[in-house]
Amino acid sequence: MNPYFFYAFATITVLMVVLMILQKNPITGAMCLIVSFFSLAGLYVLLEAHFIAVLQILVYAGAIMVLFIFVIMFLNLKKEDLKTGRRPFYQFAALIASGALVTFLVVQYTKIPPVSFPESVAGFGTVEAIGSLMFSKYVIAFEVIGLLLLVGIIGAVLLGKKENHD
Amino acid sequence: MDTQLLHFIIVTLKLVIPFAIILTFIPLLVWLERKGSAFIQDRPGPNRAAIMGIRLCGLIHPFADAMKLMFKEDIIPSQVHKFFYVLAPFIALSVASVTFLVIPFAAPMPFGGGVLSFQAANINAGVLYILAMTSMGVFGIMLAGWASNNKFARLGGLRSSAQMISYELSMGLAVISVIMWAGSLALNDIVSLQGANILRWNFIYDPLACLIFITAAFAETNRTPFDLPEGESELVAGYHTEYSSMKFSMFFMAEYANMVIASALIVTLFFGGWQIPFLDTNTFRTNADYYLYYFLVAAAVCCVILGTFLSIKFKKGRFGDKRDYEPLVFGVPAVVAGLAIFCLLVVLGRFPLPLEAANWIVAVCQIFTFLFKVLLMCWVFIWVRWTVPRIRYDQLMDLGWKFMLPLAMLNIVITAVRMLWQ
Amino acid sequence: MHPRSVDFEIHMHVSIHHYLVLAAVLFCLGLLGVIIQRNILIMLMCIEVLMNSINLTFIALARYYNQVDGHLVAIFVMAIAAVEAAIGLGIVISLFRNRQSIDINDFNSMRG
Amino acid sequence: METNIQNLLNILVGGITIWILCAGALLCLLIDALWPRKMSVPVYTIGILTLIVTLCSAWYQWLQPDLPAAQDLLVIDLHTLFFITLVVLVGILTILNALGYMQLHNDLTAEFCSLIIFSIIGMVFFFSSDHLLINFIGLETMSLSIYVLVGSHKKNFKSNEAAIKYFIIGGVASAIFLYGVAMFYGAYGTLKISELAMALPTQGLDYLPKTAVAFILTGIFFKLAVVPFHFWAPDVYEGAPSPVTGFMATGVKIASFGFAIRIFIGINVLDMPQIQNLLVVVVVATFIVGNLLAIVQDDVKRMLAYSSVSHAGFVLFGMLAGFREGRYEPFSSHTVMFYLLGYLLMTLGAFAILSLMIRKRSEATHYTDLEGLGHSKPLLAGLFTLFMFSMVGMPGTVGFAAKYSVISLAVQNGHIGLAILAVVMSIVSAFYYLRPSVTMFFKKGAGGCPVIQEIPFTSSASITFCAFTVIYLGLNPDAFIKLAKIAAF
Repeated sequence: MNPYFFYAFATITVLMVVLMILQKNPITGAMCLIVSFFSLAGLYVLLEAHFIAVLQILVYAGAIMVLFIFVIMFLNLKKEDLKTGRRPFYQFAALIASGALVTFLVVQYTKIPPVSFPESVAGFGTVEAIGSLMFSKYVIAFEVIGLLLLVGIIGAVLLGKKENHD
Repeated sequence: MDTQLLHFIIVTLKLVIPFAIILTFIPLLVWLERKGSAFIQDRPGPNRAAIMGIRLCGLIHPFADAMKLMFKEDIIPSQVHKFFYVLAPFIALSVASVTFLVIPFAAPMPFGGGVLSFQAANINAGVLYILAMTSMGVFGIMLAGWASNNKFARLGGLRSSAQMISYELSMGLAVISVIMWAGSLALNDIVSLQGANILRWNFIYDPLACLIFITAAFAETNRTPFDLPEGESELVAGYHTEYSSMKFSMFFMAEYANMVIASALIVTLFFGGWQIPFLDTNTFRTNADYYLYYFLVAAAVCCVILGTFLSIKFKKGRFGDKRDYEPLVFGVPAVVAGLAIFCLLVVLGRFPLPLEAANWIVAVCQIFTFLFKVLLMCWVFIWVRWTVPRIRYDQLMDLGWKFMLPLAMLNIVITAVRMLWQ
Repeated sequence: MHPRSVDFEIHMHVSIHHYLVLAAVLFCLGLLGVIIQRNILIMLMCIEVLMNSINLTFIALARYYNQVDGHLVAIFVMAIAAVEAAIGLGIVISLFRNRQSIDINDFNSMRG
Repeated sequence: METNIQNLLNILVGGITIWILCAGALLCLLIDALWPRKMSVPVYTIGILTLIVTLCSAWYQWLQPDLPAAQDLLVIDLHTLFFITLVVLVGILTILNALGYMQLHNDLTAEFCSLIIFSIIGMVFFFSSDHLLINFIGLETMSLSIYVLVGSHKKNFKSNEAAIKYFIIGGVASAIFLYGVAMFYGAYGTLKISELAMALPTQGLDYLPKTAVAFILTGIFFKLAVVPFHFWAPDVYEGAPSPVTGFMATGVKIASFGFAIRIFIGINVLDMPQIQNLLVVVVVATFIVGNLLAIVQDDVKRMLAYSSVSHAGFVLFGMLAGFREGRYEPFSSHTVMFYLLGYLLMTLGAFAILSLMIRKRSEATHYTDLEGLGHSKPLLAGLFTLFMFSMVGMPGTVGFAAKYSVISLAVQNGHIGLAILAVVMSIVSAFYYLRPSVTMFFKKGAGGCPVIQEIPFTSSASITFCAFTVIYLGLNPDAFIKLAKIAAF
């Protein structure tokens, strides 16, 4: 595994997420996020999860973000809707808090000895391996996810539709 | 030769050739579209542009168009969001061209101790990759619509995204039944499984999926009858209202590139991909010399007949200019070449081919078969565009959600039952 | 084979903790975004970032343990994230219909 | 193939309660879609019938000598069945309340019913699975349904606002929970609770479990709305339609505690002094902040929100009381279960009455709206007072029995200081619980129409049921404590 790829993808991902959280304009934020999703897919490829990498692009970039941009365009935001008010103290506190959290986690993780990854077993991360596990051990989870998606459909329709009778 | 260098060259060629093919297909398709529409509407079509009087049935027109668009002034309107306005056409075109990487052009071929596959990237989840990439195409259109800051453009972008989301579902579900038959997501496996027998190709074996997929592909490429994002009767020109010059032409090219890719995908999934009808790869390889000989004979005969037919149409003063000589320019060399090949074949007789050469011949034939099928499919796209009227937006949504989606789900159930049956 | 049986290699290899640290950074950035952003749409995107950082953790760990289970989790998390996005955007739309704003600070009709 | 069919059969038979719920929810949807005229009553009837059938099948399974092993990821044991009974009871009462609410407001749609049932399915998976991933999926199914339910009052701005706040907080909480799950996976290489109970952390990753527990507990604390993760609760409770508020206040807490008991017993890493200390801090903060802030509210729903915060603290105190010498005693979970049963009945009874309060086609739950209610509807006001008394913990009501069992357990296991705090806070709570009753009976309304005009049949059914059981269980708690003891591990 080439470390340069890792560093490149990691830098792009983090940079784009940082850009996103500093954005006022939701479209720009969404585009930043899409780029970071792509580089995450690259990281998944480095981790030999090709199927997940493609799904990442298909689901996140291709479905979820399209939905986001659709809604942004649908809402037809004006410039003045995107005003910003600075709340420096609040933001500073948030920054400190999440900085503390990340330091804590990083300190924890860096205690892990830097073992490089083991050789992957044959068929690791292929569609067959994932599929056979999904329909045997995790069949219950699969069923519940079906229900969850149904809930999503009902919810989105219920919340999104205009009421006709008035 | 150094194997590493060879490897490098092969990878480069694999990357370059698909792009080259798309790029050559685009002007060809523009010409085909204009000529085809003219044929359908019973008019001559483009026939004015000429280089030194040579018109080539209007084939010069696409080049003239390209020249014009390239040298036009590139206007960036003042109200647009500049960055995304410039970015959008690039996204549209580049997304359209990377999809071609996983399409197999011919059967994998033994080569230099290894296997040479005619596919830039043999991804385990090829079908998903294509679905993912086609769903990226919408970003170009949506960004163009948003960045133009114009209500028509915005409406076009909005429509396009809604349309893409709706039809991607039935497209994906239609592919699933194909995947179920093939037991693999790799496109090459799907093609290999269909075999040389036309009856096993998926358009006969699984016709419902084919129908749904083709319909969804029309919607995904924003072609009539689903070209609402740019429906000029309502939205001026939809998402590319504000674009001009090269940026406009990039959208234009992206549309045709998408068409080529959709056709290639339809051919790969449902029409046997690179399979030559009734001639499977192994039979062809072992008997390559035989097939080559008779193919050349047939080609020579065709050349002679066609050339003669053209030549006798020559009549001086038909147009009164250089176009009078067109039949002769094409006809006489064809006859001569046909006769020459025929004589050569008769003199040489059938000659045995080395294994490498046989393999290459098979590969080339398969590539041409594939491209021919793609061209035919593109013609279907053009044919539909000029014969079917645009549908209304609510009809579009109803068709997608209330008809095609349930039908695609039903098809999966049918496929599952058929698989259990067998 | 257990991961520990591999000899320690301290040179330029990318190891599990690189990925875990990256995921932790993304997670905290997502949290930070949810807190400091005022635009609801971007807040929803930040929640997607949170989900993604968790996916990255799971996939890196799946590679570490050589189990496909982590990939399964990632797939399920993607499905959940999709549903969350759909419902969240539905709420945003119904909110926007009532009050033409997507600024979280405008939503303070309830005080106690 | 054979094993697969056997496996499926096991899943079908073992999880029969869940599948009945699924079938009922889908039936509700289908009837709503296919019924020629838009009528919600048949849909709601189907919903209630489904829940009753589920209750019966749960009892039937309870009486079986040996439960079928559904699948190793889905555990149907007595603990699960007890909690299924609780959440299904919540569902029935909520649908009854919602029917009454709907008749008054003419607003709720038929999807409401199926969303309630979907949410219950999510809860069942949340506390009954042995695999943290499925727990999480259950949690999300529950939460996502509730986000929609909270926002289902679309034209009401408060409802939208509550939905978006709850959604964002809930999304973050779920993510924190899942990150904890990911850390468990990192530490042990498995997500099955029964394997986690025995596993040892992978070398080098043994720092992770503590953090994982902290993250998972934080996620649950957000859902439970205990201090310091309570700040969303009052707004969301106020904004949501009243039946939904009742559902959230009870169902989510029951499911979360069902899950919490499962992991407290399953994962031995929880038996750490740090975790106990964390629980002590949270419980003390919740007692103090919840009760004190409830006093200053002047809206009944907001008051009940803070009261539910403090009740969550009480239940958490019940969990904490189960620790004896640093280990969680599985058997002691029966106090928590009984407390949850009592809490469910009194809260849903109170919310059934709140659902009836309407003025000018919108909810009217401010204290000033209550004035004069004791004269126009004395019986209803009396029952409301009964529920409030029960929440305080008056002897003779279920609230007393529940609080008594928790405090006596705490004293037994040596948590004396906290027990005293709990008693003091119960006395403090009398201030705000009795304020609505005082307003109802001793303040004359300023004229105009009283806030409750008609009482639909369904609402009166649920109020009667709650009132009856609150008194019955208050006078005769032993039978049900015995049941809870059987269900405890």
